[in-house]
Amino acid sequence: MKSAVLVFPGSNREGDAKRALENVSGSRVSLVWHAETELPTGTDLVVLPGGFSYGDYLRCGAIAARASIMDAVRAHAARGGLVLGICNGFQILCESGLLPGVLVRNARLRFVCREALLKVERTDTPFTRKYAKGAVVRYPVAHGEGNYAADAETLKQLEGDGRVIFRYVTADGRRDDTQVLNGAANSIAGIASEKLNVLGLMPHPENHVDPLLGPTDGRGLFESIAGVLEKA
Amino acid sequence: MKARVLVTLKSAVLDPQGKAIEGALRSLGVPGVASVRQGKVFDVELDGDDKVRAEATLKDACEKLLANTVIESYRIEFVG
Amino acid sequence: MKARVLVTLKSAVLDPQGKAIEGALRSLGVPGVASVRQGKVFDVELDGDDKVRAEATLKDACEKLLANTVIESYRIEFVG
Amino acid sequence: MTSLEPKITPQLVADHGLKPDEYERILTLIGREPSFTELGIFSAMWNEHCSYKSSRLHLKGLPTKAPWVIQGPGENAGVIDIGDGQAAVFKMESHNHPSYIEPYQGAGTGVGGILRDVFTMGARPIAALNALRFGDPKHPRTRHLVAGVVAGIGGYGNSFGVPTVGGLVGFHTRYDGNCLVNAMAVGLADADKIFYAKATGVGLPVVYLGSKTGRDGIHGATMASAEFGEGAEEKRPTVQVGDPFAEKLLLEACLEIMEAGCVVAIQDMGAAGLTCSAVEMGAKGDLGIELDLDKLPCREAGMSAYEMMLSESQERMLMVIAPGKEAQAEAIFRKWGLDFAIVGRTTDTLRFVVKHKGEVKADLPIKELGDEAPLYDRPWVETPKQQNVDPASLEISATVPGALERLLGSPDFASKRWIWEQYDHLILNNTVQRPGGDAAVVRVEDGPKGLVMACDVTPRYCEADPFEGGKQAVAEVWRNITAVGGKPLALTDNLNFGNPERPEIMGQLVGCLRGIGAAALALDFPVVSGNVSLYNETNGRAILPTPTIGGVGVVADVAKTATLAFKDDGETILVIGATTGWLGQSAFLSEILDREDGAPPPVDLALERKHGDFVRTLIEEGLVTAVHDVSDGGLLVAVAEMAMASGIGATLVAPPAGMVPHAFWFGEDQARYIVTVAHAKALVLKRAETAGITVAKLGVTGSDRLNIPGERPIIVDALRERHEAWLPIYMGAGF
Ligand SMILES: Nc1ncnc2c1ncn2[C@@H]1O[C@H](COP(=O)(O)OP(=O)(O)O)[C@@H](O)[C@H]1O
Ligand SMILES: [Mg+2]
Repeated sequence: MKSAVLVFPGSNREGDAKRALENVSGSRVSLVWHAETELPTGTDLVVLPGGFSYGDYLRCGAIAARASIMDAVRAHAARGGLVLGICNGFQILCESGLLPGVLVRNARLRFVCREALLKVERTDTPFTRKYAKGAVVRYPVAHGEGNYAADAETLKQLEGDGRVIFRYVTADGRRDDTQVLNGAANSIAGIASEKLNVLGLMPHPENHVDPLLGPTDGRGLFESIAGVLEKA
Repeated sequence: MKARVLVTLKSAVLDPQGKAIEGALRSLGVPGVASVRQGKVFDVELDGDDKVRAEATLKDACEKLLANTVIESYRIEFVG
Repeated sequence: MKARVLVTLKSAVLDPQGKAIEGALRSLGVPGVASVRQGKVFDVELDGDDKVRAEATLKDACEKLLANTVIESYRIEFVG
Repeated sequence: MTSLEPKITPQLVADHGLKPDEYERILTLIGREPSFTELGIFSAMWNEHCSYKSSRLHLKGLPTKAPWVIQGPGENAGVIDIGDGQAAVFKMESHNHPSYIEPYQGAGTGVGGILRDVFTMGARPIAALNALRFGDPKHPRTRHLVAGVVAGIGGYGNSFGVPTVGGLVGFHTRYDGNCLVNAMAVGLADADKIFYAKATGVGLPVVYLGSKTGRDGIHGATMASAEFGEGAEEKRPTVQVGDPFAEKLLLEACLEIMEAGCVVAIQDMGAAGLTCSAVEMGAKGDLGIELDLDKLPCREAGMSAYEMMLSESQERMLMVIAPGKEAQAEAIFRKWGLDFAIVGRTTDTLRFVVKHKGEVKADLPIKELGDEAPLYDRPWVETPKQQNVDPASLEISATVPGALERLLGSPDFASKRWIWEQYDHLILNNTVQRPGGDAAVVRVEDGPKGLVMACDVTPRYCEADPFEGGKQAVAEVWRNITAVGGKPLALTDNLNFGNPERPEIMGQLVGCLRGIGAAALALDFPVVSGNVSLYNETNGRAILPTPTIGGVGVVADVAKTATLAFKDDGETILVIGATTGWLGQSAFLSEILDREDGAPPPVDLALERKHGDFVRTLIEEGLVTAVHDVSDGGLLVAVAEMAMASGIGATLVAPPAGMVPHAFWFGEDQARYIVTVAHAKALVLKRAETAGITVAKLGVTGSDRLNIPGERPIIVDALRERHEAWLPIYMGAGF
């Protein structure tokens, strides 16, 4: 399995993503600078990591979405290659048109770093196959603009196509759209592209892979990817 | 040449900042505010003074970067 | 009644966002942009139609919340 | 040479914060009247913030050495050896005055400044902490300050990408007019690759890196050294805006060019900007510096030499580049999109020469600018000692459970979750102990080693008895690091006081420093860096003396650290250290009886060390299941915190006969820890006996409540709710 973690000016969780991937999959991961025009040959997985690309100035993810490497990412996605955008990476995917909708300021207007409970809505995706159906997992969030917004039609389509992959739930596992930590529409924490090969999510699975640091629920996501790519 | 670009959310899009501001104004005792929507303004200094070209440049800038046309609309104004 | 409040950074104050946008426009090949400064715009809907009162209300809102008068200045405009 | 500049008048000199005798000193030193630019340079170099003129004499008494200290005070940050060829680099710095004026930007640029101090030395920041003091929650400005300062710290640190893992927050009416924002940063470097400010080599290029220079913060350092009056608002235009994005790029670019071997000397531009950094680089290396301001990257047109020399624009660095490495260094900076300009060179003249538009704007002796700065032995008076409070003399109407509930729901004790959830405390994937415990634990790279960090001070104690208060602050930090299993190695301090020209205030500073020194010496916990912030007073009312202490320790295996949460039912709760029921200056007295008086608890440093070493050994050997130090609030607050962290209650013993129950439960005797033991109970008691350490059984864990004989039970969940509620409710009422 060959993965590339992109680095934009202001990215700051690229190391966390790389470490988690290496830890779980045992394979080497390369860092790719935003000004490149090509991905390393044979790249299976592209990760857009968390951070504050370009300081989150203008709109989060907006400037990074126009980086030259993003054409290569689009081509990779079009070929069916896997793309994972975490936090700022999710924001970049939305800004670049690879995923629909947009992430706006948290409803309470404050940055929030805490553990969140997420329901895994589908386990037949390359990113979630190792989770049990309907599993509730614990990943941390750390963002100021994770409030997913899209027009009614887009939301309807996302729901209809089953493209909502992760949803925030309450401590007792229920969906409650009035209690979402960031105000996201339909309690959306993560969505996938039509072909399910591009996933964007706000929470950080890469920060929950090491038992020393807390829960290890994030491993399942990286194990899923590794498993898929192994078979391929 | 100086120009101003206004970028505002389309009316169907939720504006959490505007909402929060409405609430805050109410609790600060500022009366009579029915609604607030927040947008961005860019004061741009352009080379040369060809207005037509400037307008084209700014339109390009908006489409490429300044506005997310999925949720925002923009307006270009020339100052002075 | 509709009003618009423009909040912009005072001229000597650093605008990190404007600076980043300038750089991005340059690398996107948008020519001729000498400088960009970013501000905020608030579209406010007010009860009643007493302009004098509205202006006072908005001034109050700016001083208390909308503008950080340490580094920003504001302008109130009435639309239409 | 000063054709366009203002004439030097006594008023102008005074406006620069220079006293008439200080100005005389300048005249003698240079043998002529200074130019306007030179006056600005002197005012920057000789103000309190840069010259430490009031505190220097007393700082000299601090112990700064130990075998593991690589660099003590005198550089951008302190450096200690943490084994395996690695070093921890850390410092704390205040941004009090700017934060009061513009909380978001003031606090943010405070964080930016301290991060820069750390990476200037070649270290990558791996953790940040902050110590915050606000006024009375009822004061009209407090909520605004809390919201802005917290958002500012988060806004900067989160974007930069450093986990903010610890800190403290307190409220007191004495901070109404002067909040305190003390930011600490800790970085990691290879012990043999530390970078210093000292320039070497004549004729080498002096390079400017980072963001452009604007008119920000001109006179900022002078502001930090002046008392606030009614006119504070007028000082507003000097506010600096932080750009964490630029700082992140600066970090990466600096580390990259250091790695590439391009850097001879490096100094960040902090307070007093280009002036301070250029003079320091030259003076430390016994070299002159010549600057050509025509080359300086400026953000605004028409800036004068004076403005360029005094600007406090953020995210800038000055470096001396190794011969022949300019092109390589420049390429790295361009890649990161940062400005790079050769703005001067080193000389052998020992002069500080500044040129602008063909004119010499300043030509001053470089060593004397620093060395000859005024040094004051300001008059001081000792703070009068107070009697201890006799618990038997108190009229107490609150029950023990009632007092506990009130304490835990009060501003100082209430959970600070609302604050630290706005800080990214997980980034970099090494945070082993998150905020909320005694000390933060951050794994070093892939482990198993970790750094342990905490900051603390009890200003009430310092006000009542500066010497004991100073000792206590150091002891408490040491204790916090110990309580998670860390070996405390060194400390940084941030001395926040009022106007040193008042003998009572100067007495507080002197007393606290003596106490800090005594404790640092006795605990083998040397001072390696620090910062002094004076004139924290408004209209003649000073803050409480607040010498914030930040400590760093090391733990060999992060998997073996202790946490404060109870682990299981049926475990024995032990208290290590004697309880006499000391109520003088206690939180109980202040919060429940509304009086702040009496002598603070004395600190027996030998006992601190003995108890701490004992507890650390128990943790290392895995003999204890939970550990918490006992600090303000006393035994019952400590036990309650252990219960709330776990949801497990406890059945506690009755206070010893003859002791006032409230004094037993809420007294603040020092050198105490609470531990829980399971299977190892007998062994631990035996060990304590052998070592001659006082241990008492406090109860047994279990159930969902705290049971105290003769008192109503306290439901842990309800207590936690109350503990968590205060801050969100307080902040929720505002924006
Ligand atoms: N209270 C103190 N205790 C120990 N060292 C101090 C103290 N105050 C300042 N120092 C040391 O003096 C030097 C200058 O401090 P400062 O002017 O704050 O540095 P900078 O210019 O990098 O911000 C630093 O090395 C600092 O660690
Ligand atoms: Mg420094």
